[in-house]
Amino acid sequence: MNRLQVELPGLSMRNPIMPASGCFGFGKEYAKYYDLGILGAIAIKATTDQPRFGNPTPRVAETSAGMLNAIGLQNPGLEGVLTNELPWLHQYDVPIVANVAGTEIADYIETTAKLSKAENVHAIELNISCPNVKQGGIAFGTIPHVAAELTKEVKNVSDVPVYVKLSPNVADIVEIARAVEKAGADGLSMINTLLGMRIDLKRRKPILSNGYGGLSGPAIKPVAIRMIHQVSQAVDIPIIGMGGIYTAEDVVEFMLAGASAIAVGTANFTDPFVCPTIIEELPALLDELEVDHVQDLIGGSWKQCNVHS
Amino acid sequence: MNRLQVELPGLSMRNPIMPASGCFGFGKEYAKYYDLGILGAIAIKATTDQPRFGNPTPRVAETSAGMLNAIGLQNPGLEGVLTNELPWLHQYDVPIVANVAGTEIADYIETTAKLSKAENVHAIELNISCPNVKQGGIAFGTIPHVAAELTKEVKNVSDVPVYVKLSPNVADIVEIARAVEKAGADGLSMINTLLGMRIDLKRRKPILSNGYGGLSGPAIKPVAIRMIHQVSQAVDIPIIGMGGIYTAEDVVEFMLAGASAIAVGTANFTDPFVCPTIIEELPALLDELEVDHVQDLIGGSWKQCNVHS
Amino acid sequence: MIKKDLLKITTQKEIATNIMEVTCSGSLVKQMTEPGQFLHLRVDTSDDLLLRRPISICDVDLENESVTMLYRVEGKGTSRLSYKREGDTIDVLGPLGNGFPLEATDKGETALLVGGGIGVPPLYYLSKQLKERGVNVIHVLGFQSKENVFYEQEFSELGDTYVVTADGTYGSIGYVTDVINEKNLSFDTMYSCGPTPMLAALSTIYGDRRLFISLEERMGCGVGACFACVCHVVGDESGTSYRKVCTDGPVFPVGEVVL
Amino acid sequence: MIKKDLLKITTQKEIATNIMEVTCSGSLVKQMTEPGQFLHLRVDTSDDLLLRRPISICDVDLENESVTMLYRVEGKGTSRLSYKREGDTIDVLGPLGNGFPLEATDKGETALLVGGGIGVPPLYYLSKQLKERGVNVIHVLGFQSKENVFYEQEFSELGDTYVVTADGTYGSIGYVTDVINEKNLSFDTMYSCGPTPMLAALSTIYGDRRLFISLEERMGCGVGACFACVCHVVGDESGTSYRKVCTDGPVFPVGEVVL
Ligand SMILES: Cc1cc2nc3c(=O)[nH]c(=O)nc-3n(C[C@H](O)[C@H](O)[C@H](O)COP(=O)(O)OP(=O)(O)OC[C@H]3O[C@@H](n4cnc5c(N)ncnc54)[C@H](O)[C@@H]3O)c2cc1C
Ligand SMILES: Cc1cc2nc3c(=O)[nH]c(=O)nc-3n(C[C@H](O)[C@H](O)[C@H](O)COP(=O)(O)OP(=O)(O)OC[C@H]3O[C@@H](n4cnc5c(N)ncnc54)[C@H](O)[C@@H]3O)c2cc1C
Ligand SMILES: Cc1cc2nc3c(=O)[nH]c(=O)nc-3n(C[C@H](O)[C@H](O)[C@H](O)COP(=O)(O)O)c2cc1C
Ligand SMILES: Cc1cc2nc3c(=O)[nH]c(=O)nc-3n(C[C@H](O)[C@H](O)[C@H](O)COP(=O)(O)O)c2cc1C
Ligand code: FES
Ligand code: FES
Repeated sequence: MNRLQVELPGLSMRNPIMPASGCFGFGKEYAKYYDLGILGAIAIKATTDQPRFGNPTPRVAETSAGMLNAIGLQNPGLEGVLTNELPWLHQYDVPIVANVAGTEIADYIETTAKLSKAENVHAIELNISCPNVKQGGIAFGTIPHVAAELTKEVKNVSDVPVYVKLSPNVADIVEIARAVEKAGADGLSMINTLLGMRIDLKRRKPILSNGYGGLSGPAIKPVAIRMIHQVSQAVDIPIIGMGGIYTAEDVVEFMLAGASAIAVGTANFTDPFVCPTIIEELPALLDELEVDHVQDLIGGSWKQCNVHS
Repeated sequence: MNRLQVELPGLSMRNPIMPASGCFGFGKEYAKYYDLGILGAIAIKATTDQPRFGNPTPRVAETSAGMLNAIGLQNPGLEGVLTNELPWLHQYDVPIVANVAGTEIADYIETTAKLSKAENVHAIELNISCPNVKQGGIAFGTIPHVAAELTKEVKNVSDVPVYVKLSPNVADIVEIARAVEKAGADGLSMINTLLGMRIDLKRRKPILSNGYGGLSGPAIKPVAIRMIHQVSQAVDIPIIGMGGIYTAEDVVEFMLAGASAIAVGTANFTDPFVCPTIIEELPALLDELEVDHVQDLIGGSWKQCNVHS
Repeated sequence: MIKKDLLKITTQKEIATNIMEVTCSGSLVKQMTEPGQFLHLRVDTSDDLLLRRPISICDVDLENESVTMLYRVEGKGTSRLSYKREGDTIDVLGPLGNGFPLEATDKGETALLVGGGIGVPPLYYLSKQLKERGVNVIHVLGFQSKENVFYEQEFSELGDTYVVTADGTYGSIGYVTDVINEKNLSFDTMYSCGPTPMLAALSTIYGDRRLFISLEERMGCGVGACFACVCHVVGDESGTSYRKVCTDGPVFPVGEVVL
Repeated sequence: MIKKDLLKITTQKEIATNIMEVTCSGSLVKQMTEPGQFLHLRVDTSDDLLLRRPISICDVDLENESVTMLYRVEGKGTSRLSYKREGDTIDVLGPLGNGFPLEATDKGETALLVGGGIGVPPLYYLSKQLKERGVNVIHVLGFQSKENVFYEQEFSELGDTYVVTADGTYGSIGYVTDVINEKNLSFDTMYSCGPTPMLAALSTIYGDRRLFISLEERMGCGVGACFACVCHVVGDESGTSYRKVCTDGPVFPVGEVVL
């Protein structure tokens, strides 16, 4: 038996590791570094109904143990993804998680309906951190009933399970999680980036041309762990955990907090081989921790019966 | 003229640098390292009406470019601070910012009324990140009208200006800031720590005995800068900025974002001499940036007229 | 499959104010055959230097598997790099990107290599290879001030070399474009690397010539996955066409991308 | 005023599995006269090692301004420290805390020094100083296993030394308390440093004797300002009395603080 195997709605994963959305393009680039077939799943870049160029550059800035990004959802659009990206990925026997973004509910519906019919798309990841134009630009993900409504509409049209990707920029993450669970979400994916900023001292202007950007990387890991610890105890749907994962130890920490699988984002930029390295190192770490199967870790920091099997 | 001088309500500071509350005790320890008289102000440890022991240890854990703390507001109580700590600090000609914490409004009122009458207390810093027992433990600082009510009550009894210390664990920091401004706050102090967690892999338990703790240090700096940038444009009261400040460059970045003075917390632990070092290095940095007076930096990243004087 | 490798530092020294020359060796060097490509360096394993730093290949000794990079000490990353000593290692990813096309210049033709500041280094490896192919090379190197000038001697050994400083403290005064004008330098191909205003000026003046420019942009991944480093394409009406500096560039023919 | 200083590493080597011995020198060493005090080390200047690491003084050569520390490679900080080489520097704050009281033992009396694992190092400097004062020193050193044993020879040169390992692979088998019993060791003062369960056992058995124990606690500041390292006081009914390990300790007389 494969001790790394994890089963989540729609996602039968040979190990709990997937690259995070937006940090792996549509896979082609990293396929030059290693065989993508070893991955547990692949979360592809956010897709919108129409192609987008995104924000002006600079789009990234480094921070202490983190980075800011304001890519602006650049992507080839629904048609481009369906025609060029997904078919190419089909050569790998790896479930694809399709990240969906939009500016109004109709966008999400349209994109989800079509993407979820693609053969290798096994799950939709609903990016609710996007600004909602109908509500003056407030992110869908910060108001429980707005997030719930979006979830419900998208669930209605999706042929595959829907994971809602939560924004950490909220006072009460549990409230949002419960709202989207009730609205039918099959799983959660958390956390997206924290909103941050850096200012160039000489130019007296933000380093990012967009001003603000999303903070990712090890800096946000303690916030991610805390939120997953809170939410996993409050909901019954599985969580794909992310936020600063760099090592096999980080993976274990996220799973002990309550994640059922994890995603690696920023770390791919620091080390393109980070996913294969983690996958390779995980079994030895399980041995060291006297854990038979990676699934035995899930929620281990709060489950009653967390003695070694 | 002293080019580092800044003037804030109640606080006439010889430079914009103060140690942050909880990271400097009541000054005695660092007085062994340097003359506290060089500081712009001193924010003392949170005071509650009664003495508190705080949480069990471990109370701190390191994270990437940050640390978690769950000290639990250990302090000698109002009487202890009035009798032992403030009189000792009186030997220095430095304005004291007294940080006030509590679990219900009555605690805050009692503590503020007495502390604000102490001769060297020039300002009250209202720590609204504390859990409100009357509201099921939700922090005062996450609900605008609760924060506003607390502010109003405290303002009523305070003999000195009141700075409200904002929690970053909210979806809309501007909303809270506006609410406390309207309730009479003389200034804001931001940011307090982000709620985080670390888990020990072997013990499968949180490293902090309290479970969750407050994340501070360079990791949170981009979040602090972003929030100060947002809030300073939305309110008319000055901001004491903090969150990961280690260097003179950081001070300039916070002031360009919109802070009128800054506080140094975690950095004191890494380097007990960090405050004097920053104060010493600031003039040369102003020269390099061709800035005459440190006050010219305030809000420089968003003010219309931010050309060099 | 592309590899990364730990290269070992053999020498590191300051060759002009704040300009370091570091040479390191390892088997990865074998792949560094294309001038204008860059290496993506992970300076150390601490979490606070999360992003790799792109640095151009300046010179390669394939036989000894040794590569030379020149860099300016700017911020945290390059400053920490400058403290490394002989025997220390650097985690190197690359070579990455598309370099300068050698085949754009035939044997016997003349190539004008125009560099500005820290854009000068990749031109050295380019010049060596062009010369080896029988191309006549001329160099125009622009710097801020006398103290910033480097590699004049090295370039002179390959072909005519004109140095110009913005403040006139060394060589002629002004910009690289002034020198090209004044000296009436003629060429078949121009290759350039330097600050964007310089590249923009050259593109305006020599937009109808055989000109290749090497761009700089802040990078995330360096491998084409994150879309941090994109630029617009000249003449694209949809507004959604793009090129990535890290993989489509850093070298582009003039007129391809919007500067 | 207290100072911090950059000490220069003169030697560093592994003396047992994962146990490093590092010696460094600098003028700050002059102040390191009290055994049981600790140094607060900033391993490097990267942002991801924010907190200093407390490491005990193991030995001091005042004349040559040289201090020796022994440490176990545990996590990120000690692991990075172990990569430092001769000539590298360490940012040292200290000496900090209250050490072992030498004056508790008179000339001619016997002191039993009981160490467990990485609690052994501070006992060495203590033993040297006690011996210098004419105290008869006996050492009982407990380790996990043979591969973890260190400094047996060094301690033996100062007085009788009994080594015990938990798995019996070296010396006798069992705990330090077993050895003290079996060998019927008698003493006037006991000084101990090691894991809390060991200190608790000693406190229970020898609670009515002259016993000094050195505690460990996770630290923030190390200087008494942050209240990270507090412990309760024995017999305090209010529940609000406390001692700080960093400044009131790390050494306490038995019965003063709650373990
Ligand atoms: C293709 C390419 C080739 C380059 N070749 C060289 C070279 O040969 N020699 C040399 O000295 N410099 C070169 N640069 C510039 C060099 O990458 C930056 O000077 C360096 O990254 C600054 O890092 P830092 O840590 O010192 O500065 P910091 O300001 O601390 O860097 C913070 C972040 O911004 C990025 N950054 C800062 N400045 C630049 C810049 N000018 N271009 C791209 N990213 C930047 C850094 O990579 C890092 O991610 C090149 C850049 C590119 C894109
Ligand atoms: C007064 C005192 C004296 C000490 N003397 C020695 C000594 O001489 N030799 C030696 O090997 N060790 C000693 N220790 C323990 C040593 O401080 C830790 O092993 C070390 O801090 C671990 O750091 P790390 O980065 O390797 O581990 P990490 O796990 O990465 O450390 C993370 C954080 O936890 C803290 N931490 C982890 N373990 C401990 C611990 N056991 N005690 C206190 N803080 C800890 C670290 O300081 C750091 O802040 C002493 C501890 C104290 C309190
Ligand atoms: C450059 C970049 C682009 C990203 N793009 C997306 C995206 O398109 N959709 C999305 O849901 N999340 C996106 N994210 C967020 C990541 O998927 C992930 O949630 C976050 O970065 C935290 O994980 P990390 O710390 O491992 O990077 C992006 C992150 C980065 C750094
Ligand atoms: C150990 C510790 C104790 C703190 N105690 C208090 C406190 O008592 N009251 C308060 O308002 N903030 C407290 N803070 C928060 C700091 O004042 C500051 O807002 C925060 O740490 C961010 O700044 P920094 O990153 O510079 O530390 C504490 C922070 C730390 C690290
Ligand atoms: S740097 Fe990531 S796409 Fe170019
Ligand atoms: S470590 Fe800060 S008080 Fe002891």
